Amino acid sequence: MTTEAEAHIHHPNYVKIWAILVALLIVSVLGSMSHVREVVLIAAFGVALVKAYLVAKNFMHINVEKRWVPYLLIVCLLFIVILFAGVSPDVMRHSGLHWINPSVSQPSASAADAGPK
Amino acid sequence: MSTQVQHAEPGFFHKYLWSTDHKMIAMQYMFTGMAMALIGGFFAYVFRMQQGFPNQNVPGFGLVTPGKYNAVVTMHGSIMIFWVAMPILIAAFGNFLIPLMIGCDDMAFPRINRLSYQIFLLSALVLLSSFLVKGGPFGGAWTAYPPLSASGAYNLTPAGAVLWLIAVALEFVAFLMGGINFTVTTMNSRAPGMKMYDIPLVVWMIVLASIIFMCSAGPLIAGAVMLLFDQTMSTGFYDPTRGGDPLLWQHLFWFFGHPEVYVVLLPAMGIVAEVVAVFARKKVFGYKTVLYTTWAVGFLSFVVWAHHQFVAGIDPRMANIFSITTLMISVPITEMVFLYIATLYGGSITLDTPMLWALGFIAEFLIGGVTGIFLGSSGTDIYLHDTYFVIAHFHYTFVPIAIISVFAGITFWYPKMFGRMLNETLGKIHFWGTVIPFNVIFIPLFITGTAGDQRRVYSYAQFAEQSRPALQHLRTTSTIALLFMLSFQLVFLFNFFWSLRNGKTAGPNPWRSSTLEWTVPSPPPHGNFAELPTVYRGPYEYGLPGAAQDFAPQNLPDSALAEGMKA
Amino acid sequence: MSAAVKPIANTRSATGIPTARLITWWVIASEIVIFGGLLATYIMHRLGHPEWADAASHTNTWAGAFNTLVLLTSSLCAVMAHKAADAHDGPKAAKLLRLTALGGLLFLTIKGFEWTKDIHEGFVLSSGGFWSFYYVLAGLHGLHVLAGMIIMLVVASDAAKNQELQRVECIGLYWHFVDIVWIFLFPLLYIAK
Amino acid sequence: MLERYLTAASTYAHSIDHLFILIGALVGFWLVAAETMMFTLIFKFRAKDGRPTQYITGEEKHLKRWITIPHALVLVCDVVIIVGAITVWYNIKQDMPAADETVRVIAQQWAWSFQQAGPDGVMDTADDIRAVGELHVKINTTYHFELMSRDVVHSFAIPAFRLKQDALPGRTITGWFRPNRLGTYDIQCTQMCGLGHGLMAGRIIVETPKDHAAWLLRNASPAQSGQKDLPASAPEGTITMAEARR
Repeated sequence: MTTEAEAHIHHPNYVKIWAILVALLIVSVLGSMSHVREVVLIAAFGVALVKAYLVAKNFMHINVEKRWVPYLLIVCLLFIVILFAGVSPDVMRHSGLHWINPSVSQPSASAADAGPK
Repeated sequence: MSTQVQHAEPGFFHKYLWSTDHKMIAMQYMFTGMAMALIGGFFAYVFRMQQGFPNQNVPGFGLVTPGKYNAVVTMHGSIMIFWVAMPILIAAFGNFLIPLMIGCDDMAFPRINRLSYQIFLLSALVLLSSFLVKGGPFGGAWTAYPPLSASGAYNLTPAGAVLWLIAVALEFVAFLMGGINFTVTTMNSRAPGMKMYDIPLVVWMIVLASIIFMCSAGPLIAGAVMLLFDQTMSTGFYDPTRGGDPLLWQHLFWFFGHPEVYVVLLPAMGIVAEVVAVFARKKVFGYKTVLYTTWAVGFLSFVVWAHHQFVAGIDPRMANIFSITTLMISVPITEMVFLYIATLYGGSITLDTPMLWALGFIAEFLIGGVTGIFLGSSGTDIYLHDTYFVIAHFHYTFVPIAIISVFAGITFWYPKMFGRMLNETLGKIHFWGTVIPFNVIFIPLFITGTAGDQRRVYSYAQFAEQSRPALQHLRTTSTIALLFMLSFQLVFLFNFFWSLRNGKTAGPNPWRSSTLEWTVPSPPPHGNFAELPTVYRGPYEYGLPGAAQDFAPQNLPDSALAEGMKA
Repeated sequence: MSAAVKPIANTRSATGIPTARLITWWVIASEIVIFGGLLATYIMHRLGHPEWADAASHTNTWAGAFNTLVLLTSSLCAVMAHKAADAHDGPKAAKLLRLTALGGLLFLTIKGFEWTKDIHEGFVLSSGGFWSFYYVLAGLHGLHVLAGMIIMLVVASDAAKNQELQRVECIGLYWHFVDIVWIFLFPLLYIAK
Repeated sequence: MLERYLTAASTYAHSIDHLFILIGALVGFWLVAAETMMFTLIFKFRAKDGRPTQYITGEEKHLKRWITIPHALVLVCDVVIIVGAITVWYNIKQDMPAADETVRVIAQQWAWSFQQAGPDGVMDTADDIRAVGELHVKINTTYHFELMSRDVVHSFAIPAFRLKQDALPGRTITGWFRPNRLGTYDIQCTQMCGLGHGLMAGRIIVETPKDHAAWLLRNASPAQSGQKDLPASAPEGTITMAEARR
């Protein structure tokens, strides 16, 4: 029944994809050696995105899966983005309209007078 | 396809304690939830007594010290939401109804289902065990804001705080498993012919609630791990002096906490939809529109959370955004309630007990809904935040959700669950004995809240101005009303257990309802359907022109409609 | 007991996706928000605390890189197992799954050595924001690897008898997800310095 | 309406009260409308033999109007409320009028302590006035408060001023108020802060400039009454951590 019908998906050459992934890994490691900040970031996160895409597409067969499955996963990511957008103004920044968070920038200083004795 | 799997009738242990039968697991959830409700209700009694008759011995409890007061308030909140509303509304009704209503023999993953209950039970026991540890149970409010919750030196209940957190985390795991099971079952295991828009609303809403829960709980689970390490491993995730930030927890908590409101609201709305449709003998007005509004509510509930934190030290500019989104969420909710009211139009309404509860839900929930506007609008929230106005507001939403709609559901499906009818007279007594005191409890609290009474204050004696003896009679009124409300629950308990034996036998379809669970004998046998049904139409076909009877069961072929269903 | 015989509910597939795979997708979705929440908080802290970079510089990029290689390879084995299962070659699938689990074991061993080194150098859970996140993130991920290994061995023992072959793909999906999480943890914890 | 129960003693108290009344009027109307409609329908369509139920899907145009039109009106009301809410919020929390005086408010389990400039009018000098549980302010003077917490999250609330702001450890949050009515009012902690939360009271005394000057002179103190010994010098009623542990 459906299980059988579904099971026979086209299997690409996994070893080739694996080779690409390893190559990308090497790229990211080498890139991290660089001292140019941009290069490091792209090597680190740009490559990570590509790797994740390759794994999802070829190993998880998300491209031949029912359409709504990737959408579902993307919506979950969207909620995390919303979370980030809502929280970072308070947590990522250390000062804002009428408030400052000095303790974060020099922890030791305020550590003295805060906390239970 | 239509042949039924042979289910061996299991022995006592496997039948009642180790069962994988969704109906039995539903019962386990329901009775656990009821037991926890009694505990939570007792706590309500304790702190209301302290409010109504300050600093006197509370019968059955003793003197309420500040520490005990905080603990009791905290436990009341946590228990009522995590161990009463969720297990009964989502887990109990979800487990019982989903397989029956979508026409299959069980959940898709019965053993995961059983495990989810066992973890839930464990979480309840962990929570209760915190009453035995040194320092007593956690008293830092159900929101557990760090650093108070993060350090035993601050909250003075080091063990209690840890146990509270572990209990909540376990409870989340249980409901993640249960919710995913519900979702998968509903998506995959529907009876042949049951299309997306033939699913009864209550199933839709329980599943959507599970999905909302799943998406919102994740970050808080991560946050709980961090808080646990702050408590036990002296990390500094929420400690400002060590690079952490207390606001982070507040955000993670409310990012879950607000969707949670809708996680419990939606199943309640679903139950009410079923009951109203049956007793008004009407198709739900705009079934699809109801669903669209539900989706809209579900999505919007993720972008409003910081309205709980307007004055909590978030950047003031953010408050404007969240104020707008918060008021926007009233748009789909209003639409939904309007549609429910419109469903009554053109019906022929009989006021049996379930219908009373359902209509009571709509009437009361409206009050809870509109008072939310005062708090969602940032301007007034500056003053009303953390006053009894908030208490009254969310009890006007949560009591209809977790009490009124639950009674609507129980009284409606009791015949299906146990094969006997509840006593109608006792049911009506119980209804009025619950709903009238409920209003008498919380309308005074609206007034004291507007007057500036702060919540979680065990005695106003300290506050020369705010103590206002002039308002004491309101606080006392509310307490006495609570005593009435609680005592009338005995009527229900008696009715419930008395009717188990002495109620008149129900037969498969006492309410002449058209959804699938009423086509099987009551109580349904192991495996539910002697022959698995095929679905031909939507769930609410009442008064269908040309049909022999005023309701058209979902599994009745169009050809058979004219001569009606063989009784 | 009743679990021995599958309910019909489990065998139906109104969505066209087999039930087992469907639940795997939902589990992955729920994991996304758990890891996502943790990563989001880590990222916003990291951006807010440039000084964490010097703490991060103590992490061993090579260990991280090698672990990535290990996981990628194990993912390859997992997907090969899936292919074998599609070809109804249970024993081969089982062999490949066991290989995958072995990869997980290697991953955890390396992590173990890494952590002992860190701890010997005095970097423990409570020594500063970065380290707290480092241990929590990697630890949570490690737990998932461990859980995946255990389930995988169970599935393998069934598959060896040509039973429940559809589970091979599901555990594979889960494993790839854990792999993807690590693909992002690696730059976040080991490269960004 | 609020003033019936609680004096309004700051310049922005009334704007909040008015917003409260506006919202009350709007939602009150909709509440009554919806409830009336519901109970009318229940009565009108109660079961009568010989009257079959009408078959209505909810797609009918002429019936849908009854939902969509009220619904649009609700939306309009929402917009009105949003505008009002944001205006009030902006004036109280975002827009900060120039300060005549500044006072530092320090919260801790379970007491309020206040620091303001002494007669020399400069903060952080020897003659600063540090008081526990009592805040003396001049009437018709715009005060900025710098709010901080020593230990857990507290909330600085003066109901008579319609003022509320949480105090977060590590942060300094600035706000303002302008008392416009003589008298003595309560300061409350409105955020669960542990055992003594319900006892964490303070008083704010709004006095004439003359009295205030006199009070300043009386209390202008050398700084040795430091903040470290606050719990010891806490007024009775606020239990200190030491007592709480027993």
